[in-house]
Amino acid sequence: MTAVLSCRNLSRRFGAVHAVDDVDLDVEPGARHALIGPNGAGKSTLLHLLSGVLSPSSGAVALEGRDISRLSVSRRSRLGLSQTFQHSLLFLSMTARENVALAVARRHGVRPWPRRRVHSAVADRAGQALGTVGLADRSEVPAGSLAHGERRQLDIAVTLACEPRLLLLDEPAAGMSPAEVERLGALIELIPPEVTVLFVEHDLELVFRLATTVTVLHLGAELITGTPDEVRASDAVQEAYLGTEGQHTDLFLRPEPAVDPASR
Amino acid sequence: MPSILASNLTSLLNGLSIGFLLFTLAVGLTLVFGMMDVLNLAHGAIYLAGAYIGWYVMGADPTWTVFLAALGVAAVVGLLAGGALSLLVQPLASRPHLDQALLTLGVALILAELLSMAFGDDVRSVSPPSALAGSVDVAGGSYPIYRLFLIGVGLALAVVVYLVVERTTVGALIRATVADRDMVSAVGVDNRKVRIAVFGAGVALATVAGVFGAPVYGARPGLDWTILILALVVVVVGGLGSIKGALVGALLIGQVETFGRSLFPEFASFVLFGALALVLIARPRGLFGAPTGVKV
Amino acid sequence: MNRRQLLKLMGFSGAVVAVSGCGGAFGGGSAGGEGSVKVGLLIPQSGVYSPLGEDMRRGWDLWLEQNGGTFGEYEVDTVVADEGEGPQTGVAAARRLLNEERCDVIVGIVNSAVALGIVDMVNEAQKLLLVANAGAGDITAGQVSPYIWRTSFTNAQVARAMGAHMATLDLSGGVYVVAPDYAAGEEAVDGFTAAFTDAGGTVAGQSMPPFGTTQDYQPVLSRIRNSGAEATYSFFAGSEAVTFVQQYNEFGLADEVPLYGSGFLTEGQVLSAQGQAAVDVRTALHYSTELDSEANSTFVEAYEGAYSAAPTVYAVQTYDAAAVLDQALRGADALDGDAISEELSGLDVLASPRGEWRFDGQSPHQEMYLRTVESVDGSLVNAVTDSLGEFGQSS
Amino acid sequence: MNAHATVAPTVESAGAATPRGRRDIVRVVLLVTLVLCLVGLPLVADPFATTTATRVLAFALLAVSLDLLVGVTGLPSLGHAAYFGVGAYTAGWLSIHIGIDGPVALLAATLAGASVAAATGWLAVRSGGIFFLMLTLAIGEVLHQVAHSWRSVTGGSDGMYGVPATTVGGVDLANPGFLYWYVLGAFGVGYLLIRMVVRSSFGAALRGIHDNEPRMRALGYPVFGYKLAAFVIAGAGAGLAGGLLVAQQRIVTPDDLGFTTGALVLLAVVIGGAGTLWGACIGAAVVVLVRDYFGPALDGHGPLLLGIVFVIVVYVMPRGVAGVAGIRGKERAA
Repeated sequence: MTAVLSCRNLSRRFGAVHAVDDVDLDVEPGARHALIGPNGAGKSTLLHLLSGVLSPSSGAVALEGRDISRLSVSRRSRLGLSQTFQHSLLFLSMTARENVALAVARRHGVRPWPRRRVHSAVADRAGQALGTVGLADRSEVPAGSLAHGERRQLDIAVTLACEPRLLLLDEPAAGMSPAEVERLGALIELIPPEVTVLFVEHDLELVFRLATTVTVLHLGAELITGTPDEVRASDAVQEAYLGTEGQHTDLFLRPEPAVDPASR
Repeated sequence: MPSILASNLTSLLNGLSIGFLLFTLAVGLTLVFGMMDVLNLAHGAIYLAGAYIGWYVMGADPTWTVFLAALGVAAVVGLLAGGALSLLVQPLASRPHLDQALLTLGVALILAELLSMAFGDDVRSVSPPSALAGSVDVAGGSYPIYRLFLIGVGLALAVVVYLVVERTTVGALIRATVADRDMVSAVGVDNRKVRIAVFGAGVALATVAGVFGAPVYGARPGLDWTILILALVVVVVGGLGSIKGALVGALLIGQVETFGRSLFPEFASFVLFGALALVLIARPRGLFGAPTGVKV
Repeated sequence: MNRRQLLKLMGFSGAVVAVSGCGGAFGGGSAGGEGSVKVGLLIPQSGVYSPLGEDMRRGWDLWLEQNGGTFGEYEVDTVVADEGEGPQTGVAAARRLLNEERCDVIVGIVNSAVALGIVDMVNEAQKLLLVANAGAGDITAGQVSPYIWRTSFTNAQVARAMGAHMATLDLSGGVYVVAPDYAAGEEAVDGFTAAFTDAGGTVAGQSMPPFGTTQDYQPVLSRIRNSGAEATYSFFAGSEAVTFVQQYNEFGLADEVPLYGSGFLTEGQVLSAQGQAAVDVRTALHYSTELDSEANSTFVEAYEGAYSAAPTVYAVQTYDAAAVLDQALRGADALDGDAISEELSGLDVLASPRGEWRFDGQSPHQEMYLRTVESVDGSLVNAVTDSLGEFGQSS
Repeated sequence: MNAHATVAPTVESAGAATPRGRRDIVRVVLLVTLVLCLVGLPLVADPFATTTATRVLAFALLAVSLDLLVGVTGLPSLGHAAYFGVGAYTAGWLSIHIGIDGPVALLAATLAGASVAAATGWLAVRSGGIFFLMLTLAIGEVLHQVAHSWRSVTGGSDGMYGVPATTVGGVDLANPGFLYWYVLGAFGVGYLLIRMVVRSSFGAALRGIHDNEPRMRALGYPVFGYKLAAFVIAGAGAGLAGGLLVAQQRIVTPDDLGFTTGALVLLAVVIGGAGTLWGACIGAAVVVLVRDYFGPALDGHGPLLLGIVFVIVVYVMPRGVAGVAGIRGKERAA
């Protein structure tokens, strides 16, 4: 089975810093693939290299065998690679429904004149997507007025509405309360199996609940890739990286300050 | 031909003196933008106010004392006006760039009208201090001494600004604010006073530039827009908010305005904006502007 | 669907007009009361030309004051409107004068574009426009309008006078020609070059720096120096004239290459702003305060008495506009453009502070003077050093 | 696949139908009254007022087209007058030299505005915020200089004068009332077309770009192309407005595409409240009235009045400015 997404020798330098250093990665179809590692391990940078937000210093990215290294974010998105962002990026002046509708509308073709039938189809589909993430009763609320957890849900609804084949989630649980994390886990479990998911997450509990494959990054390089059990059992991860068992939760569960750049 | 060499040398020298004058003008604009996030479109009108102060104080045949007095008056007026402008802008701090820019545009219109009421619409020319009047022979042609003086002033100002920004605590705060405004306020620095002071200093630089520029450009209605556009081009070419950019941009635009115009006389009208467009095509945020499109 | 609705609406309104046949925009209207003439004085009150506007207003007011405020039998009612810097304000202001104020005559206009911009308006209203400054040849050339007359000059006329004169000087190295890159500058350059080369002169080079945006003439000055020219002819006005003359001096050209020009280079307030830098600059113009004639000294004395300032050519042109209207209205049986134009075409020689002049077509045929800037008792004046002969718009 | 998915969203809207219907009726009545007033204006107003209203319409269409950029897409342009001027020069030149019919000239002006916008816009839409402002200013100034220097075509600073009165099907519209109706008709068409664009899915995408450009990219929208398309459509609108200007003014000068015009139309958009097209029309009316109606009678203090209006609007009418919010946030994020 060929990988949905693969990258070879992928590197990204910022000045002298090797944020991502010669990473090879294969994401298998239908996988729930987690990227973990402490702060500064290069997880987000790697995700951005895959989604096209950043361009690599060297190396290549392929989506279903097609080289996409030089394609823009929007081209990659149209090829079926969608992402959520660490700080939910939403259209804050629009309602939840309008947020999702924008994602749906692109696939129906955007025209500079009104098309009533398409419009209602888009609205229906948007309503459905909101229902999927449990925001049906919040559809007319401006995204800017949603609570943090709701914004995450909406973010996922918007991303799912793109009907991606590969979904990149950047720390979906960041800043969430335990209850919200629980709901998020359920939500991710509901993502159809044909959609492959690659996600970066600090919450190890969530990672081990969801992931079928885990890759550990350390100092920009790949430390190990394997099943959750393999990673848990790995001496390299335990000793060289995670430290003792007692500390590792602290390392991974340090909450990130939730700052949304678009809301300031 | 030696005379062609000489005229090119004169152009180069002249570009340098115009460039340094533009620097005194632009550094205030870029400082205010970098510190306060306000694109002050009243900068040109404030420059003109400075030029009128120069004309009014200096009179027909000014001595050094009178010249220094004019600079002093201009600096004080500039500081006060800047403080006032900063208070005017304060209520709009949470609003987008455009609102503040538009407010200053309105202020510019009003100020220009007030100046025209106060000083009339005649063209006023200002003599340099008598010690600096006249010309000297440079490379076979004569060259006004005052313009050589401007090069010195600009250099001195560049050094002073560099020392203040790089070596003092205020400078450190300025650098920090330019780099990350929110971080500085998050750290708990009460930058309200600092902001008023910086706005005052930025505006005072404009009025002082007006006095320095008066013997070259005079004072007249309409000069405010010409100057504003030059200053804007300089800071945009250099990169908004960057002091190094203001220096490099000013020197570059100085050369474009003299050397460019003499090399391509038939395209003289286009060299200024042509240069701006070229720089922005190559570097959309200016030469020393923040890098683009990296963070999401 | 929308378009059809719109068309329907349009048709409907058209029908209403056809039925009502009158009302608002469609009605005509005639001017002020019996025995008075309403004159719209369209002069710049804001922007860079406003000093000229001030002079023009003074010239106008002075004539009316001296002559009891009447043109012939008519009481003069003056309405002033701001021409601004160009057609955007000027044309709108003219429309206001014609349509809203219902003026019988419009006088003034500094900017040629404004005059050219209101040609159609004047033609349609059939009102007289007496241009008291704007110098574009086209305004009164080729019968643009029978209603547009001018008491000032054409750009080429003044330049031709200087061209013919400089050709008689011994300038074997040629003359360098400089003017700003705009319509008036081009007319001046063309007029000068034609007259100068026809009379055997050589042009050593030509520069047309950008109009309105040039702050520094050093590149031009370097080229003048390198061209080997023995004199420079220039056409500049307002702030550009100040900057050019001062820099010409600062960069040491004044001593090496004498500066000549059209008279606006050193006229009025511009001259005092230039200061000593302007001394010895020679210009051609149809007026100078220093003209030695009784008409002029009376005028200058009255003007200085009234405004504590020396008159300018702009004041004289507007003063003459009043005088011309007075003459015309003495004979005219109506105040429309046709009646006044007919009177104007019948006018003979007019006495003026500038000397006698007459209409050649619809623009003055007048004597041109060679003026040299001299310092008299600490103030600068344009001393009249020679007569350059008479010139009209086309000859 | 989820229980929530079956929640029907129609229940709520059904309940709201009646008040919304009443509001619609009020709206229609207001709209009809407005249209009647606009159409009936020349029947009651004098020629000067009618002509001023004609100018307001031309300027309003320019403001509406700029609003598509500023208010909808979030691209504040200072150089929009350039395309206005291009349209005006095109229509003027064709009327003088070829003598074509008014509507054809308008079409040509629209196309010219769009093509020049396409040729220059790709440069500007690469950037955003203040840099977009400066680039459009630069483009505007360059075109302004072209208008100045290309005397054989534009007439330079004297302007392109002697534009004949507009003809429609061979009948000429010298009468200010008929001309007003002609301009009103063209304005209506232009306004409705731009309104259609704003309300379409394309318009929604433009608002998305205004709100959050990176996210639009992530959703797969080719943002550059969309911004360029918005720029071109706005240029077309400005070109049409320029054609209307020359129909009324019958002279075009470089000032018509200069910085002052560009700044005034931006002011008009802001006064009206960026993002609402009818607001831009009101803003345009205020600006033209101050400049053309009150200005000339103020002894040269028109600009002072304009400056005061400017300042008051920015302070007192923040809602009017609300539409441009987000420029700042976007700039940080980009």
